Amino acid sequence: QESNFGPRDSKEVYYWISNKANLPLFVQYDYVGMKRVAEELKVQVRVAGPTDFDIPGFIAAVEQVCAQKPAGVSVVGGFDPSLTEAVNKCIEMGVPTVVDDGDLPLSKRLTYIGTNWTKIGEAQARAMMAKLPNGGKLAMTSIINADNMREAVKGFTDFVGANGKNKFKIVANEDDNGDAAKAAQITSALLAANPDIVGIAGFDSESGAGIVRALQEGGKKPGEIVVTAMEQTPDFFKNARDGWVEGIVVQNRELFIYYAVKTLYDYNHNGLKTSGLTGVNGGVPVPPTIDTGILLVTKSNVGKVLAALKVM
Amino acid sequence: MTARILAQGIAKQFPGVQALDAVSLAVEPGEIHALLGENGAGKSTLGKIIAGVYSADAGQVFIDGAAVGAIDEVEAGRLGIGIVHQEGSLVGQLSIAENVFAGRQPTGRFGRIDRRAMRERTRALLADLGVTLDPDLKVAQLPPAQAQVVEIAKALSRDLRALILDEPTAALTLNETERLFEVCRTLAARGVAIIYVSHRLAEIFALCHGVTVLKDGRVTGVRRVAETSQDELIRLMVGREVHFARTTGARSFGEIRLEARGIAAAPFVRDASFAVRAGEIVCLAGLVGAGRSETCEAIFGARRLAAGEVLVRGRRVRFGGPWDAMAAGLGMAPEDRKDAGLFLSMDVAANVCATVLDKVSSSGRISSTKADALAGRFIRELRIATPSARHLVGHLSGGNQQKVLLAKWLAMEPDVLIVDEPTRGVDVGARSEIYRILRDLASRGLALLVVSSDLPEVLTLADRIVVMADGCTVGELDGATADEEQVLRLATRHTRVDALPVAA
Amino acid sequence: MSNLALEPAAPSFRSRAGTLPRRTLLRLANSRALMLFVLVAALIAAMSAFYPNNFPTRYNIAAVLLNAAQNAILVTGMMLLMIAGGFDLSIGSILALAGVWAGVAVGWWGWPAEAGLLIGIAVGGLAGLVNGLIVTRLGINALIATLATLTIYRGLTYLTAGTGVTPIGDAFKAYGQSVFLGVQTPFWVMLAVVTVGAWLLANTRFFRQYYFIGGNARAAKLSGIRVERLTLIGFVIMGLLAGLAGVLGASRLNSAVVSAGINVELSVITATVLGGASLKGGEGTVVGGVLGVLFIALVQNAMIINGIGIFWQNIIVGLVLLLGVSLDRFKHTHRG
Amino acid sequence: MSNLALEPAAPSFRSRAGTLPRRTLLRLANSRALMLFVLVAALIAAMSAFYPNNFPTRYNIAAVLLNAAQNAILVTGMMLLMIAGGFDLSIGSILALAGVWAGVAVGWWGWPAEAGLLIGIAVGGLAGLVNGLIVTRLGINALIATLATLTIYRGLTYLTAGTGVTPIGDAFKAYGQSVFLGVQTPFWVMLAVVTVGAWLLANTRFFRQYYFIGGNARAAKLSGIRVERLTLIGFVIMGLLAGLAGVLGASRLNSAVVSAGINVELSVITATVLGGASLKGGEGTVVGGVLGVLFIALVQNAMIINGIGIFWQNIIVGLVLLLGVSLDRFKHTHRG
Ligand SMILES: Nc1ncnc2c1ncn2[C@@H]1O[C@H](COP(=O)(O)OP(=O)(O)OP(=O)(O)O)[C@@H](O)[C@H]1O
Ligand SMILES: Nc1ncnc2c1ncn2[C@@H]1O[C@H](COP(=O)(O)OP(=O)(O)OP(=O)(O)O)[C@@H](O)[C@H]1O
Ligand SMILES: [Mg+2]
Ligand SMILES: [Mg+2]
Repeated sequence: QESNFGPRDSKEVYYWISNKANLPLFVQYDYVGMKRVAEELKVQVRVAGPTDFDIPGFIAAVEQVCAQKPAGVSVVGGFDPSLTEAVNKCIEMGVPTVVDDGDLPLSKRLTYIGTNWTKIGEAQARAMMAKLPNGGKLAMTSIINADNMREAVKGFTDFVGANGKNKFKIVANEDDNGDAAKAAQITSALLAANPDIVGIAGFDSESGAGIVRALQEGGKKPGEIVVTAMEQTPDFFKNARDGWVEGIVVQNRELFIYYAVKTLYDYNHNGLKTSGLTGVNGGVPVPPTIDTGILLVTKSNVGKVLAALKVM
Repeated sequence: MTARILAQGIAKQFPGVQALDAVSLAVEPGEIHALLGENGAGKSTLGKIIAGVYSADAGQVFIDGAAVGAIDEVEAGRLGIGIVHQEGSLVGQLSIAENVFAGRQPTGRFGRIDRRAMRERTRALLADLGVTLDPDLKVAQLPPAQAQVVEIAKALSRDLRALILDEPTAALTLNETERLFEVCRTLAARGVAIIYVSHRLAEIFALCHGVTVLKDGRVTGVRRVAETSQDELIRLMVGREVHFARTTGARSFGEIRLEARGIAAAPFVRDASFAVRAGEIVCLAGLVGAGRSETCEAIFGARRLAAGEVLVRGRRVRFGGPWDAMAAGLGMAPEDRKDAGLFLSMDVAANVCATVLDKVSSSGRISSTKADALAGRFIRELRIATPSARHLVGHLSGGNQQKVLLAKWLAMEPDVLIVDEPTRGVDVGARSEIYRILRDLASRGLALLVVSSDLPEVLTLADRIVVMADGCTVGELDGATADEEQVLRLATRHTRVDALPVAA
Repeated sequence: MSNLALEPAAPSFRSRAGTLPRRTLLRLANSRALMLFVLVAALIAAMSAFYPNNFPTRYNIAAVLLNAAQNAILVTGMMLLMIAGGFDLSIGSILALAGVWAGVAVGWWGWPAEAGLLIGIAVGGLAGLVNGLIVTRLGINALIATLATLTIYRGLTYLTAGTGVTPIGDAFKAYGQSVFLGVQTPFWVMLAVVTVGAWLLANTRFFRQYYFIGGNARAAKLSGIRVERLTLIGFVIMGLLAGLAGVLGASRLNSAVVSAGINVELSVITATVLGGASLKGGEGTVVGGVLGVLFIALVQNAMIINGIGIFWQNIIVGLVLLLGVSLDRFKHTHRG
Repeated sequence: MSNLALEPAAPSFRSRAGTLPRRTLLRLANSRALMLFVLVAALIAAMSAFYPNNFPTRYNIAAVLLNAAQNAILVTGMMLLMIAGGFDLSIGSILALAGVWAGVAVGWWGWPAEAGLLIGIAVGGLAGLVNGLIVTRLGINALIATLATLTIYRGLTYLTAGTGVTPIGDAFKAYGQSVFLGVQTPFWVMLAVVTVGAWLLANTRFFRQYYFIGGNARAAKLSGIRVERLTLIGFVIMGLLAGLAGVLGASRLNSAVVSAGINVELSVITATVLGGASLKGGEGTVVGGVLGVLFIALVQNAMIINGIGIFWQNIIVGLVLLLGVSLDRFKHTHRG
């Protein structure tokens, strides 16, 4: 497995730093964008960070990478606000630093590239409610202590509160710890606790697979309980085709690091000055956020996705 | 006739110690052969080499004339070599029956352990040794003497060609010792060769045919028991004369230092009363399980008092733990030196200083100079055979460990010292040394309470003998005039709580 | 503090009054296993009484059992190791490694499902063998040895297939998803493993030796028990069982996940200790360990059915754990 | 397997030949600490030679030392507990709880920064006290007791402030962010803790008692050492240090995070064992433990600078760990 991309002899090195840096989700999507941009710009892009959930290790990696004075750093920010100071330190040391996937709004990062997790929550809520005109009990599962998940949970909850009136009731917000087997266990218990539950939303990449498995094991029919989830493996999209999942939120993850490195590269090389307020550092060309947008995959558009991914 | 066991030119080195150096030993079938020597002479090491626990650096072992190569415990067992280890090989959490058949349990269908057969055979083996115990009892619940019997039963549970007994009687009382001798004679009559290690010379003369004496890892003599004398053996072992003299005449004692009044402590002590005066050696005698050790622990604050009171210098005390007892001037050397007495993975100096950390430190800081000086003093005074004060206690021979245990408590300089089995596993030379030290301490005004299951020892040491039976003190005897029979009669007399002649 | 623990409750052969079931009952008495059995029964009874429509349903019970299967398989091996005074922290990584190898063999190379299962289990056994060799040959203690292999095996898992393998294949998933008597295969496999394991450990001479090793390794060695060899075998068995759990999990989800089994060692050791094992070794039964797994699984299920907020769930699990181990401690103190 | 470990290297009252530095050197000799010291020195030399522009820079060294600070503080307490034959798995949760309490006090209630620091440390001490009471009074073994409080304290952390507190405040963050001689405060605090801890453990009568407890708890008790009380104190010290690490971390990051310290117990125990402690107790030194932390931190730093792919990092860390503990094992075998 490759985790350093681009020409070896390039002196210009960019880093992408994350917790769980080799999460399959990252390998599957983010690494693709990384490879692409490295080859395109003829720079090196390297992966760094702990391979497990280890915030101190993550912070240590950020600080130590910045101590090498690389050409630029992109930090995956969704895990924890405590990364703010580490990012600030990089900026103070003169290392161009951006944040991707989940934001660190209080940090001095040049920009945030990624999706709006509140919107992800809203999108799932919208898809779910559209399918359930009569309302009913809903439940959520995610990684409870990840910052971006909290945003999604809030987006979902607020949207249901604002638009569901008295028809919907959120009965549970559980922690599956990013583990499909745990998500399955929780879903089974949720079904038992609420035999009349109508919808379950999963916010981390492993939630959906676990929810669907538990429904199948629990003797449910496709669509009997409305499920919304995040993208996982290409294979997971089949669940949208087969009716097990009503909506799958796709983040265009390949774009995160692609635009992160491009932005950093531009910051380093392009002489363009902007006069707008967005110009930090004397007007360099960096917008404060770059939203890569989300795509909701449903039964109606899943065919194209499956064809594009070459999944049978 | 070829020797059953023949060891030739055995050498074995441990870091810093040449434990054995060109040692040879021959034992005929049917012979009970004594192996004698001071603590650390290498007896256990030789036994372990024959039983496959250690491999020799040089030399060769022959069984019935056939050379045995590098073997381990399993192979030794297959060759019919049984061994009773000095330090025990029992697992406390498991039952007697399982321990006896460790790894060799009789099995039935599908390899299933046949518990019934195992129990029955254990019962029979124990009965041979004159003990009735429930084979399902956990070994941890047994007092040391009974555990020792189980240990012996375990060695006897195989088909034996040769048996090595490494100080089997150190924890036994007379009765069981007699039974063990009978079993040994029966085995010998069947042609089993027995190597018998003991520090009790009387036993050698009662039981053995031949004797080999070791000193510092070398053979200093091989004799027929019938043709030698105690004095000769001692000379071979120690290199000088050693005599045991009984305490003579009435000495004058000081005030009462320690007094127990009607002590009861769970689960076996019911009613123990006695007093120890300054300068006096009181021996607590009795049979196994009489509750002497528990009485001592209760006095020392290591066991909860259920009833009764303890007085130190006439003042009633309530100890929350051994630390309180120590603050009041009490010390106690426990009987089980491995489990309760020593820190085997620490060195001699650390062990000696364990009770007196404040003495070897100045303003809260440990001083290695003081610690070394203290340890050095006791190494000299008690003649502890150790390469240095830095040697791990776990690597010392049993007798030397016992001396370290004593040193640890002598270092504390208590007013009242309780010593539980002071010479278990100690050689004759060291034993007379320990007696001398204990007497010396007493003459300097220390009050001594000695628990001993060794009757000659009791008679040698005691100014006064307090006998316990069944958790109660049942009588007192004058140390200068008492004889074995009197003590035994008191100890074995069936007593009921309400009919006790409690000592004044 | 391990050396401060009160007296252990090692199993022993009680008197043989009465018939087989009665003897078994007697053996359970006075043990952690019985305590857990009572707790489990009480929890089931209470939940069934308060939530007759939620708890005792076919699907819920099946789900609880199915989800407990992985840990129950692992606890069988862990109990063996802990009885011998050891343990294995690398089981979560072994599980993932085995699953991924099975996934790669079947999903990528197109091998038959059975070959995938076997290769996964074999990989587990091999990993266990390596653990055992490090512990017995290099003399490195089990804690640090298996902590090291925990990260090494996880690393190998990523190297083998960074993205995991999804889907693996229909023939393969049949082994984890087919239903028998209302519950899926992994449960039945678990039942077989646990039953055989419990019987072997309680009754055979070979496995009985592990109690000696844990009780006192030196004494065991002097008694002619081949401590090192048995320890090695213990690690291999643990590895095989972790491999089995790994392939079953992969088969159930039809997906070999590289992050499978992260932190599973802690929950397995928790269940093992709850079930009567101790770090000192020499005590514990498979039945106890499995009841420990079941108890924790039921508590988790009960909390969700009760609708207890996730923040409180942590606290309750912790308290229940303390309760579970302190009940019979209490009894011990009274015995003296 | 703990009871199979070879002979331990228990500390002793060494002779005091020569001057202070010479004595220190002698004490190091033949010990895990020396081995680690050599490894650390070798690693530093090699990295400085190969990466003169990356490794021995002010920023890099400062970053390594700062990041090692938390674990080095924790390892000091863990070493004390492990010497006494215990350990504490709940330190990560205590750390988070302490940080969150400090954060809430300062960030939400507007208390002065100093009060926040003190309350955080006090919360840590209290959590340690509870651990100690469970272990010594209820007689529950340290493994299960602190596993239970691990989840309980984490639950309490969530309940106190579900989302954490960010930012806490400028006065507060000054304690963790101000720079002295090029390195931030937490490093200097760590240096003080470690130096004092090492000195106390090596030299004072009071702390020397912990070696005896770990060596043989029963014999220690009969030698007049207050085993239970000292164990309790050990847990409180561990708690206070975890609290200190927690508030320092919160102050350094100006953020009290509910997920702080997750899994930290494993890395701390790894460093402690690497530094010479064993599960059996009775051995180890603070210097060894701190060198263990430093060694692991340097290896990780070296891997970042080397640009070693993350897929290989796990494997390398595991192998290095095995290497670190096996070097002196090797020596042992030759001695015995
Ligand atoms: N495992 C070991 N490691 C280091 N030294 C040892 C070891 N075993 C024995 N020794 C040393 O070897 C010598 C012989 O010991 P051994 O146990 O054979 O003596 P012994 O004659 O049985 O003494 P005792 O009468 O006290 O039992 C002693 O000096 C002892 O310290
Ligand atoms: N019948 C018995 N069953 C179980 N345990 C017993 C029995 N008799 C004695 N014990 C154990 O023996 C101890 C009580 O005997 P204790 O050691 O105090 O007697 P003692 O007179 O000092 O005998 P010893 O000669 O063994 O030192 C306790 O630890 C107790 O557990
Ligand atoms: Mg001996
Ligand atoms: Mg006794």
